[in-house]
Amino acid sequence: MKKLKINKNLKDNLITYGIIIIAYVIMQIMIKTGHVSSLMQGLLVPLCVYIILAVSLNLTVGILGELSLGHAGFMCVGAFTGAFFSKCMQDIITIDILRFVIAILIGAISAGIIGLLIGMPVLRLKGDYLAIVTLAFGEIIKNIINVLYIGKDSRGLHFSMKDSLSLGLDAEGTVIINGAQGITGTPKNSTFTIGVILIIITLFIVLNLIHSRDGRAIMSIRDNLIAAESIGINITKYKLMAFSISASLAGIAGVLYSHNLSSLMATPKNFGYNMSIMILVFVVLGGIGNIRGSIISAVILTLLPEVLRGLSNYRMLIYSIVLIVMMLFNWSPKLINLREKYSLKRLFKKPKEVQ
Amino acid sequence: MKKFQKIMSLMLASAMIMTMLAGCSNSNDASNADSAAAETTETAGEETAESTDTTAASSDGAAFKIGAIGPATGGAAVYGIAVQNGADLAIKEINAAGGINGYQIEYNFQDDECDNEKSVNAYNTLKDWGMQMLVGTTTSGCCIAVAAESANDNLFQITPSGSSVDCINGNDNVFQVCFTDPNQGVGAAQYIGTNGVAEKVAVIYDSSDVYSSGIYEKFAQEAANQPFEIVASEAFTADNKTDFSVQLQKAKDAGADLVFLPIYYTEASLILTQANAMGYTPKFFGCDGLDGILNVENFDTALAEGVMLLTPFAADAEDEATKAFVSAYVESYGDTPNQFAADAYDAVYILKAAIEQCGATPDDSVSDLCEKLKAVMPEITVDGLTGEAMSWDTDGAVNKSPKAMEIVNGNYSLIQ
Amino acid sequence: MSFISYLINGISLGSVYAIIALGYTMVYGIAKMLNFAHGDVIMVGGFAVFFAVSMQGLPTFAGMLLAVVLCTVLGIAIEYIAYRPLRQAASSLAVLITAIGVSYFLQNVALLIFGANTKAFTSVVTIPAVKLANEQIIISGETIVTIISCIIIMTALTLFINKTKAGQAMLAVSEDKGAAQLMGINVNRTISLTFAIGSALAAIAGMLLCSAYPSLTPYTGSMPGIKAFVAAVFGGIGSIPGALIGGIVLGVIEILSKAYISSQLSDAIVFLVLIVVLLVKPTGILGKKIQEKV
Amino acid sequence: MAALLEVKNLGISFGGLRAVDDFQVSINKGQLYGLIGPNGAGKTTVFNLLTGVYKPSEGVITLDSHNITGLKTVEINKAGIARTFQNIRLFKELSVIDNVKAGLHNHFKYSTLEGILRMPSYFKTEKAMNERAMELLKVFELDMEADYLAANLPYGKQRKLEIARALATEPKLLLLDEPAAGMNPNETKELMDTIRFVRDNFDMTILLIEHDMKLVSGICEELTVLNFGRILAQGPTGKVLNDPQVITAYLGE
Repeated sequence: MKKLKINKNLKDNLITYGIIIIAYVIMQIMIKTGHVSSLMQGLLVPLCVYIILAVSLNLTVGILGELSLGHAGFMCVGAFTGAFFSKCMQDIITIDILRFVIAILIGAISAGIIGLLIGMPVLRLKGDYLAIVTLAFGEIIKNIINVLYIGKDSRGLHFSMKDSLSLGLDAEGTVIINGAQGITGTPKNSTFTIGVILIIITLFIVLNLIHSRDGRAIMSIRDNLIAAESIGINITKYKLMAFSISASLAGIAGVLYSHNLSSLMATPKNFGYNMSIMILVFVVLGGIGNIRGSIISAVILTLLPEVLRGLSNYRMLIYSIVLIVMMLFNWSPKLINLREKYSLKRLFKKPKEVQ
Repeated sequence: MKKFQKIMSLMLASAMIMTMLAGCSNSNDASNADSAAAETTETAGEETAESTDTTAASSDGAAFKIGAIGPATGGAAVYGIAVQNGADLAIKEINAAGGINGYQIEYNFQDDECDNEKSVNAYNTLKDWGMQMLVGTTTSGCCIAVAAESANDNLFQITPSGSSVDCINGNDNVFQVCFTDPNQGVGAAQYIGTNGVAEKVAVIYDSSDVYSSGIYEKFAQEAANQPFEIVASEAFTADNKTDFSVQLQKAKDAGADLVFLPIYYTEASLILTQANAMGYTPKFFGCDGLDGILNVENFDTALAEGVMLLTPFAADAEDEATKAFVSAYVESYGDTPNQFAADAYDAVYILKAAIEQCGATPDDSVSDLCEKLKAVMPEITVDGLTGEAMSWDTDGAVNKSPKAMEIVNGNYSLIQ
Repeated sequence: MSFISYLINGISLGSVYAIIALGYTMVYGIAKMLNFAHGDVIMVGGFAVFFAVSMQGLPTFAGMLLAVVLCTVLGIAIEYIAYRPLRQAASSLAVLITAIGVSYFLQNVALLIFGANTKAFTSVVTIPAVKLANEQIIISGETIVTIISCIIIMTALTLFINKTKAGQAMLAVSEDKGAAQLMGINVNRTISLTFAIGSALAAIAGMLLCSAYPSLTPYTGSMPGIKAFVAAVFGGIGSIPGALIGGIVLGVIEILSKAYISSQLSDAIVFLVLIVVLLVKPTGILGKKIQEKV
Repeated sequence: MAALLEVKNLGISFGGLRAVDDFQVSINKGQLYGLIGPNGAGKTTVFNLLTGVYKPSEGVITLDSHNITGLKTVEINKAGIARTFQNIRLFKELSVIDNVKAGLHNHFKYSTLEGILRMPSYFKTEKAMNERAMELLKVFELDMEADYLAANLPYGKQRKLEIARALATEPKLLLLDEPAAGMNPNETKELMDTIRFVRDNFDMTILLIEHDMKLVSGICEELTVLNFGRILAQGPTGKVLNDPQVITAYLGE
């Protein structure tokens, strides 16, 4: 039987923050001393993006207990609104950090609003049906962004769903969102430091939410919806709360993503259901509802294909095999038993009890 | 459950630290030929880890290090693999013939899965390996993302097939082998107009693809100045590219006598099949993406009879250079090369010409090398597979004359 | 007139979705798992035929047989290795993720064996197209065969499940694995059989998909797989006639929205219709309503 | 004095099947009231109607002279009815104390932002919640297990925790659905004491469904007997249990 100590939550959270901060400090020292490869340096911001995505999806999947396959859609909303803002304001707000912070807020808010709008009708559905509807919304978002043209000239903003010609821009007007060609030339504001700060903010929001009155309400809905209703918990309100907070955090990740690459396009690869599933893989592999696990598995699964580059053509094959094996190892009841039997923990148990 | 999670997180954490260390253990030291990745895999005891695309360095000292990037997995793998092999072939030939200015070339290709972010990762991997020049990337979207990085590092980049203008715009270190998209769109419209190929034109394009929508846009713009009319412009998307019955039906209903296909050949082969099934026989006209359609394994080439395309390269061309290239390529890689392979092949020879012109050596720093190459690019003229007397502006765009081809009796034939 | 040909095109496309959805819904209905690798088993079926017929020159029938046998074995193997160990896992999401791993695995194996180049698939259908109304309306042979196959498969599956002992065992397993076990039903064997049948159907779907749309790459199966999944949900996942209806409806909506609204936004429209249907009828067109007992 | 709960002419059908028909009951404040009947008689359905899980086809439910007919479960709980479930429905992945604190949800409040930003009101309210929850747990002798996961409690304690959670919502009327199911005679006896204690100390009105006749006759003051969805007998416990009709319904013809 497992016992939770009162302060265990606090301790647990501190460990999570500690891991992030220590990793950050180590990384910074290694960068300063020139021990980090360009590949690793280039991966730092994407790692932050995926960690935020995994943590935020865990709020929906692990804490609220609903399966969402449209998380990349919210990321897409954040990425495009944030990049759009930065692109528009590049000449007006010249202080990079200020503009970036506003872009992050805009990305978070717009993704949150979309999350709220989508959540209102769909959160009535359950299980696989909710999954498919969120997948559908994710695809719709991507599809619409792909036919969206927005240009700016002296007369203001112009919109079109057809092509950039029909924007009717002035001679000196510029196309900002060019349909499938997306946004190019977004200022490269994302840095590892900002990424880590955003991770910590995300963790702060998610962990504090979980261990609060609202978090309890959300988890009670997950554990037993009917009982939660019977003790007067407003199901719709808390489902929407979790879902839209999760969406807006994904929006933050999107802004970070879009300000790390100079060309932003909504392809099936980066904002399609494949990405949503990838984020779900982080969450499930790391342990559903286990925030720290999400972080660790996001890091491992992002690094793995890069580490496997030496295998050239075999790398994605090896990656898939590793994924299957890790899943079996982590989740198969038989293997779990086997592991507990021979685990290091068991070997170390006795001395610990003496203490 | 809790205990299990704890153990798991412990294990995962240690695994994470290990992978991180593995990723970090490789310093920026350029003399370390193996990439960080190769190292890790070797320590993992993988005998097969020997990277197949890293040609051995000459043992006698310095060598030029050329990297290449493209999708080797995922839906666009066919283009990336073509670039990988095309460049590989050129480099093997050059090395066998004594290298550039007496220096051998080392070559390393990295997969980007046709994803902008992964492409930057691939670029960074190559930087760690010590890349001095980049042949890449293969696709436009990735190319824009990587060009921003290479411009920042001042690393010389020549893209075989990244055709978007954004690849070269504002990046003076990036040059193209292929035509830019606007160039192709305008060229196609002008060709159709001046040669009076058709009066009513329908366009079927991929609205979710940078290359396709880029060409379409310029084509439509230019069409206004030409004596033909666009009667239907129908799109499809990456998620919806198997059924073209509606697009074809609309073209047919609009009475189009020519269908312009600024798309890749995989979808084009389906369009031809479906048009045939519905008894619709307009003239089909495409751009360089259509090249390769005759090499689709098992494809009934009769369907492609009469298809016209503006492409710089045709594997069936009769000139000696192409013949030699095609036979060498088939022998080495088992496939008939497409235009991407030819572009990459040319890209390497263009690099060779530029290096010979400026007399650079492998000892130059990446940035010095880039400056030297940038300076000579507008001066050189290269005869390649994809164009005769190719020359470049300082902005990076190529000047060469497009070739119009028509498929006759299952072969490409040049239209004069 | 063009409306009728759009409608027919829609039914053609829909019938392909339907035949894939039948396999999907079968596996989902019994094993209660979303098998994301189903689309890739379809791709394997396509490649098996291609390998046998176009590369080795075997007769078409032999190729088809090979594909069915190969996919059946593959289905059983996947279930045994990747899914069975996770059947009792703490979360049903675990097996979903493993299915995604299997999907990547199959794609990359095919990529390594056959390369990335597109292969043109030779149709396994030899009957000619039906031309009506002065050749204005053409119904391809593939469409006819696909629809007939759908109906045969649907009827056969329904009969199998309702009339045979193995089918009844499947029903029992789908209702309650624990109770079925107590009744002396071998749950493992029943689920294996489900995957065997589901994968054999995938092989047939693969051949017909590639015959109707003759381009074959390692990624051929993934998008139709997702679409078929949508179709299965549309029709009420787990319901065999629902899969057929869902597939056809999806195909028709897709084609009509392409034709009359926007060819760029047709996916968005299809998904929007799906959302609306599910909001009105949360378990799909023919899905059973599940009431939790309080 | 008007009755706390007044139900008139309550009925519901499921697809033509008359599950509950013309049900009426009147329960006074502070009463311990029993609802009994053979399996499938519609007892739990009555609970579901009272708590808004099902919408009644007809009839009026009045709680403390407020009409609560057709309200949602959440609103009915806020109006003052809390319940337990026949098949225990705890928040299994939450700790025992958090189960009770979830019950306190509507009585101890701070905003989401205050919670996330850990404002003083968060600490103050959480502290008060902990104290109140521990008080409730003590009543059910669960205070030692406060930090266990609810799923890890033994069966009998899970039932008690459910009652504690229901009480946390500060109801006027407590509905207990077979609280003694699965308990041994000793545990049942203990439970009877607890129920009485709750009634006396919390000033509670309790309506319970039970099969255990010892418990019913031991603590219930009045009874309603349901059979096939209809009331078979109603009145003081002693009288009802001796009704020949009731005896036949239970023992068969």
